[in-house]
Amino acid sequence: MRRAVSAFDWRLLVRRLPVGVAVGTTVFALVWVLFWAPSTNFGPAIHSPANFLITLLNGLTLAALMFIVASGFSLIFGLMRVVNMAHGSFLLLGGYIAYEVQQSMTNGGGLTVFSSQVNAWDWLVPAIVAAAAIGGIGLVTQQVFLRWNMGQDLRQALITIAISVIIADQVVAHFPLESSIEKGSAVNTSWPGAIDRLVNLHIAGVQYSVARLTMLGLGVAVGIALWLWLYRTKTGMVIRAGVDDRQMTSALGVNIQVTFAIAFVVGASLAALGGAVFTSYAGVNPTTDGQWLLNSLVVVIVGGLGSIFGTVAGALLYALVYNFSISYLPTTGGDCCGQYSPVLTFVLLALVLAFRPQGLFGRPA
Amino acid sequence: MTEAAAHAESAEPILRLRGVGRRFGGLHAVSDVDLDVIPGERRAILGPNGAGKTTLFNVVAGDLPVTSGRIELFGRDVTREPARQRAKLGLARSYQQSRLFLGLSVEDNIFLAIVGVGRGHLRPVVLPRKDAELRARAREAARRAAIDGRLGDVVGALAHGEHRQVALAMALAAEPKLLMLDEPASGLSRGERQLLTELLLALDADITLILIEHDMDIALRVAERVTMMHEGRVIVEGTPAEIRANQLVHDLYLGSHYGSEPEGGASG
Amino acid sequence: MSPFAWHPRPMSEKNLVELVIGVTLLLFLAVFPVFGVGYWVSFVLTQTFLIGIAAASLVFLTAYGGMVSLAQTALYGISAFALGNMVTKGAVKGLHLGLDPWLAVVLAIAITTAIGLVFGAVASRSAGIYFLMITLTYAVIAFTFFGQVTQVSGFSGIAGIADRTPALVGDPVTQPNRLYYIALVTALVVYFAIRHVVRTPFGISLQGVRDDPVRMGSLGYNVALHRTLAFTFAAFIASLAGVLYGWWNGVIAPDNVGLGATVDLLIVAVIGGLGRVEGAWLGAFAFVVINNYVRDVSVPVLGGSFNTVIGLIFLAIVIVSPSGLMGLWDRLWDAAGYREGSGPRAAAAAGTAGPQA
Amino acid sequence: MGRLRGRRWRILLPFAAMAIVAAAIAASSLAAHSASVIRLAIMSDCKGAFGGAYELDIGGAEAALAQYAHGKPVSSKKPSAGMTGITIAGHPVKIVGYGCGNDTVPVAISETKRLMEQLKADIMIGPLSGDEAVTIAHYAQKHPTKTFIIGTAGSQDPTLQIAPKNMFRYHGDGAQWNAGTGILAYKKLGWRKAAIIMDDYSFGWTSAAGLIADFCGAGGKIVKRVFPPLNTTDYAPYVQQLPAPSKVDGYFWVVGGTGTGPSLKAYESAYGKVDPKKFVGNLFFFFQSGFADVAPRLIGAYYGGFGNAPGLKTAGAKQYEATMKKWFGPAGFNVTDSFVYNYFNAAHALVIGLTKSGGALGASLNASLPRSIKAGYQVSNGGQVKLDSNRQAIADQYPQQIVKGPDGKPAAKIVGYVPGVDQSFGGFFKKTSPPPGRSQPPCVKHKFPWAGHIKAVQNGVITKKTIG
Repeated sequence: MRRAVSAFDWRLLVRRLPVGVAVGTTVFALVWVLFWAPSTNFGPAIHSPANFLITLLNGLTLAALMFIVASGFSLIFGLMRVVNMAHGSFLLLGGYIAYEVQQSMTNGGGLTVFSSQVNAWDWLVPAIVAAAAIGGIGLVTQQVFLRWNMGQDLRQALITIAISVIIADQVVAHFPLESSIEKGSAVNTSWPGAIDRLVNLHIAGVQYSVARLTMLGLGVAVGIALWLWLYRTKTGMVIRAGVDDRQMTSALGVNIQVTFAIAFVVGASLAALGGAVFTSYAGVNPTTDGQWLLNSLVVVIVGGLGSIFGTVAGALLYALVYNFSISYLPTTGGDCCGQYSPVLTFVLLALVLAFRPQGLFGRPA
Repeated sequence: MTEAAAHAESAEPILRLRGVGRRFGGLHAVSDVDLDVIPGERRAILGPNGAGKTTLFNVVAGDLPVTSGRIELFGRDVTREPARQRAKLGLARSYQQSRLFLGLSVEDNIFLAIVGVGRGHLRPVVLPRKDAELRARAREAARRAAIDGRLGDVVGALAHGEHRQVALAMALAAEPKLLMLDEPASGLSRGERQLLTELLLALDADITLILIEHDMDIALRVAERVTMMHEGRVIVEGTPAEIRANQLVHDLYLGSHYGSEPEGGASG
Repeated sequence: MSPFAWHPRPMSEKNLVELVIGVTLLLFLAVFPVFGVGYWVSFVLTQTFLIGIAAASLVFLTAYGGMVSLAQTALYGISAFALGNMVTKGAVKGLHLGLDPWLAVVLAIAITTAIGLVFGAVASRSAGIYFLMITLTYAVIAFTFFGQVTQVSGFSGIAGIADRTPALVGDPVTQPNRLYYIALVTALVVYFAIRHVVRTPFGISLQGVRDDPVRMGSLGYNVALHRTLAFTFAAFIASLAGVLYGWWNGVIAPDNVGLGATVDLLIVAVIGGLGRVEGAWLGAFAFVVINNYVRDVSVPVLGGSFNTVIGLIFLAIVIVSPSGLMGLWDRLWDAAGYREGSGPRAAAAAGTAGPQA
Repeated sequence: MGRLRGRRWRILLPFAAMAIVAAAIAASSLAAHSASVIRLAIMSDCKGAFGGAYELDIGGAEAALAQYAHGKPVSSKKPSAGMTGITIAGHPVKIVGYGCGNDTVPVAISETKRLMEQLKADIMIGPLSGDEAVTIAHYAQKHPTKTFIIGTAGSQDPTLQIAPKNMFRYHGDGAQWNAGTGILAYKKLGWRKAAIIMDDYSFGWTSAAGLIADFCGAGGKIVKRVFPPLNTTDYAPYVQQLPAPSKVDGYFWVVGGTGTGPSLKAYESAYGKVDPKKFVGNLFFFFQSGFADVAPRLIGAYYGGFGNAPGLKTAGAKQYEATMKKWFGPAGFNVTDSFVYNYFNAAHALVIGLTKSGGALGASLNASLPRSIKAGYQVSNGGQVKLDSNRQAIADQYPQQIVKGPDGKPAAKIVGYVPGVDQSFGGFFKKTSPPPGRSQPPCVKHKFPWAGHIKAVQNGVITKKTIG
């Protein structure tokens, strides 16, 4: 801005207010967590660095999982403007498929196997099978239900809602397979024995789960792979161009339909991969689909739809706020305040959207 | 009154730009524009595609914020005012591609233009007498733009030329002090152009008019002064005769092809 | 162009037929309790009226404001929670303030409308799919708030609302006809209020905002304010549905405003048709009836419960007629008769694109 | 209307069709009601966290109707396929519908309305879960001519706080199920200081209340209470708030339904492998109907029961289990599961009540429903589960342990016998005291009626040895 502000310009102040509030809040939160935090579970980080580190790592590892799932959602939205409301159902079905495959690879059905009986292949093969199967379902969904109505945002969202209702009911009707009558039970898979242990980080004496660190690694790996794919290959370039301007890309003679199909398959497979991870990390049950649809929505809304960096930012913000607010809100008796963390998390998200409707890294609508 | 006399009087300008610039990333769509338009003046802004004319309109109307400079409207600094405040002061504009409310009828479109500069935007009841008066004004504006035959039709169903007429009716209906028209003739047939020219010439003398137009016949017939833009800057300003005679203008513009210009920013 | 536009036309043959159908239906509904089946009065139709009101608030925002809101369920829930907290007394959950029933109704509506104003103001800068998203966040905030803040609810929700109704309403269990008529009249009032508002300067400007917000700014309108007030008006309508729901159901719980319920209301509006306000009640009726009467239908090959059936029906509707049952009616009309001379009907029937796609 | 020409009339045909269908539906709901038929509804969950228990619940109820009221299951593999031929006191009984809840209040209430008003049931057996029962208790209050027998819900409120006169519960609530288990942790495991993690809703609080009252009553101290919301995606930050295993003697784990597995996994990734001796849970630790996925890592851990007693070798238990196997053996579900057992007892009580009332409904049925009923896993009071003045069961409870079964898979084993536990814990929980919550009840020393009377159970036989 070339011209200096001569007089006190209150409108400028109002426009800058969000930034000021954001900076102020962040600084306050940092100071609170690091040095102050009275009547909280752990007290400030300088008094209890171990708990601070664990909270941080919990946040980062959860963010990694959220990124894996939400990046698929974001990819599909960014390219096709399809709000895939069946994303959570894809994750759920992927989780059950991974469970069934691991069961059949280890003791041939029955209750959960111990991680000591599980090697790396017993984990990887189920994840790959789940990703492939859901990729296939994604392809069918896209070709049959979404190909012919591109551009009709709302209609496509509604179609995927209907599909999610059907998938959720089908999962409850048929899974787990070995159970004759108690369908719809919660199931989980085991991490490979090699990573299902704690490791000493040699920082503040913290012991941390290797499985969770692996999850973090997997998230980073997915992120790098996506980045390489989108920024270093021809398909990726077409997809990015498509995100920028669908008509123009189409006009350039690229077969955009093939690109759409590829992106949808990859997006759905990422949901299933996330499902396979989540099944080992927590387990899936018939309410998981709604949870993860919501998680994915929140991450991409906050980060900005269709942006891979936005998805990273959204996942980090959501997971860190979630973790830190649970641990660092004051607890003044039974009815306050740690349990308000979910409310607080979502209020924060609404505020982010109020000031940046397009999300942190999104382009204006 | 002649153009020269009008300028010699040098009334307080109705619009004054000083050092106005607008950047899109690294692209300078408009840079360092100074402009004075006095009350009652007819001004044409000419220039080849991408000269920054529409962007200039957008920053003057407030649809885009400036990245530098200062805009005064009716003697008041409006650089930081939103578009709606400038409209309230008496500025009306049209768009290169007509921006109409396609889901509403012709009459409702014009009605909105009238209510917009007046009061009662938020009135949630129908006041029969008040609304009848406003609608009578809307119909009158429609008549002046010769679109009163389609008052009840949904704008989405009209032809392109009729869209232009509705846009003009809306601009007139607001009873602006400053009217800015962005290529009102583009896409019109010869007959429609003739009609348009007559409409513009018959415009109330109190209304100040700024016109972007590719059709030189219309522009030079209607305008008293012409501003030439090129690559975001004002290069020449003068009467139509002076412009016709200017070699630079010939090189840059009159020799080049005519056509619509896809410019950056919120032009469409 | 928004495809949800209401196209004003002079009284056509179709309008006349619709008017006749509407009046006949209304007369039928007015006398229905006299000979009707109790369950249809107390459950199916009363529920249709009140869900229809909530759906109408969504249709209003979509059709005239271009805003697809997922917060309407949350707002009607907030109204019912407010009513429950204020009206109940004794050893029940919540604040059980035991206020006068009418006062509680007024306060519930006022609180909900005020919250709608705040929600609307925050969301007013968003449009299209972003607006959908931010209103979804509101829905989740409402759900987590009522689930976690046990002072005003907790997961069991608030019961006993129906025990403390105004004398006019009476006991909805023993006198279901009263609530039936109150809901019917409220629905009618809401319907005509919406029909009226969209013809006022506010309503016409709102449609202008729907079609081209930037242009509205340059005409002198405060777009954000229009959006905010439209949202507030819709919150007011939703709050009426919430009060009726509180009386009708007696219980309000966080799951009433959960993701499932939020999506259900969207489904209701879509089944009816997002382009016309009448569709809200048509969709509500279809939804309630389907939910109640497809229990014993089973799907060959796939298996699964009636939820699969509901999913398939919904899928079919969205695919066959994106503008819902009302859209189907429009198309049937066009297909059944002679073509009328001119008119933009083709544009209206062209299909449902997204809000500002 | 004269302007309406030609084929446009056809447009009205769909409306005529709709009107006919509507009339038909309305007529059918009118016609079906015949006075002498007793109309029964069974309400359970077919979706949500407990969707897996649908067939078990229905099976339990139908087995009793088959055994005591001449009913014939249409399929011995799938109870929900229906039942014919039920007759009580000369009156035919028709199961008019099965309610399909999803563990949420709105669906519970609309299903109840569908069953009681659309399908015109006179009696409901159900629901399955706590919040549903609270809602239906309020509904019951408003519908005094109908009768409600709770299927297997564990919330305190329906009988302690709301207590409608037409609602009955022949099994314990969530707190009762855990009676004795806290004492066991104190005496048998030697815990003195413990932390508790509990689901943040009414069943979690009620279930935790039983453990806290019992453990603190014996002299233990609860040093930390953590309450994660239902359906938490990541339990790690909540588990992190629990004191480290070195700081406490153990944890009461009241995270249930779908949360048990995820929360234990979060524990393992925070503190390493679960040590079963440091964990005491509620019924969700070994939930036979599904959710057994966490059981392998908990072999050796104690947990509160579900009012049931798998492996109990008494005549009553054997008779009950044989009855269940007779009617629904091929369905292959675990008949000792309380989903089955509690619904069985509810239906059994209904048969007794209807027999006594001669098929009369409403107030006379409510008066005739038995105030005590012989039940399979009841030993005290002559094998009779007794109802208190709020029509709530006073029933024996059985703390249990997860052990390795003969096939190498985890199995439930009862370890203790807690006689005659009443809902108020001998006056500790009152209608006027604050209901169980995040910080209720407080941790205080208190002598409960069963303290000192808990007997060891070995190989399914109740011994004379007192263990707490």
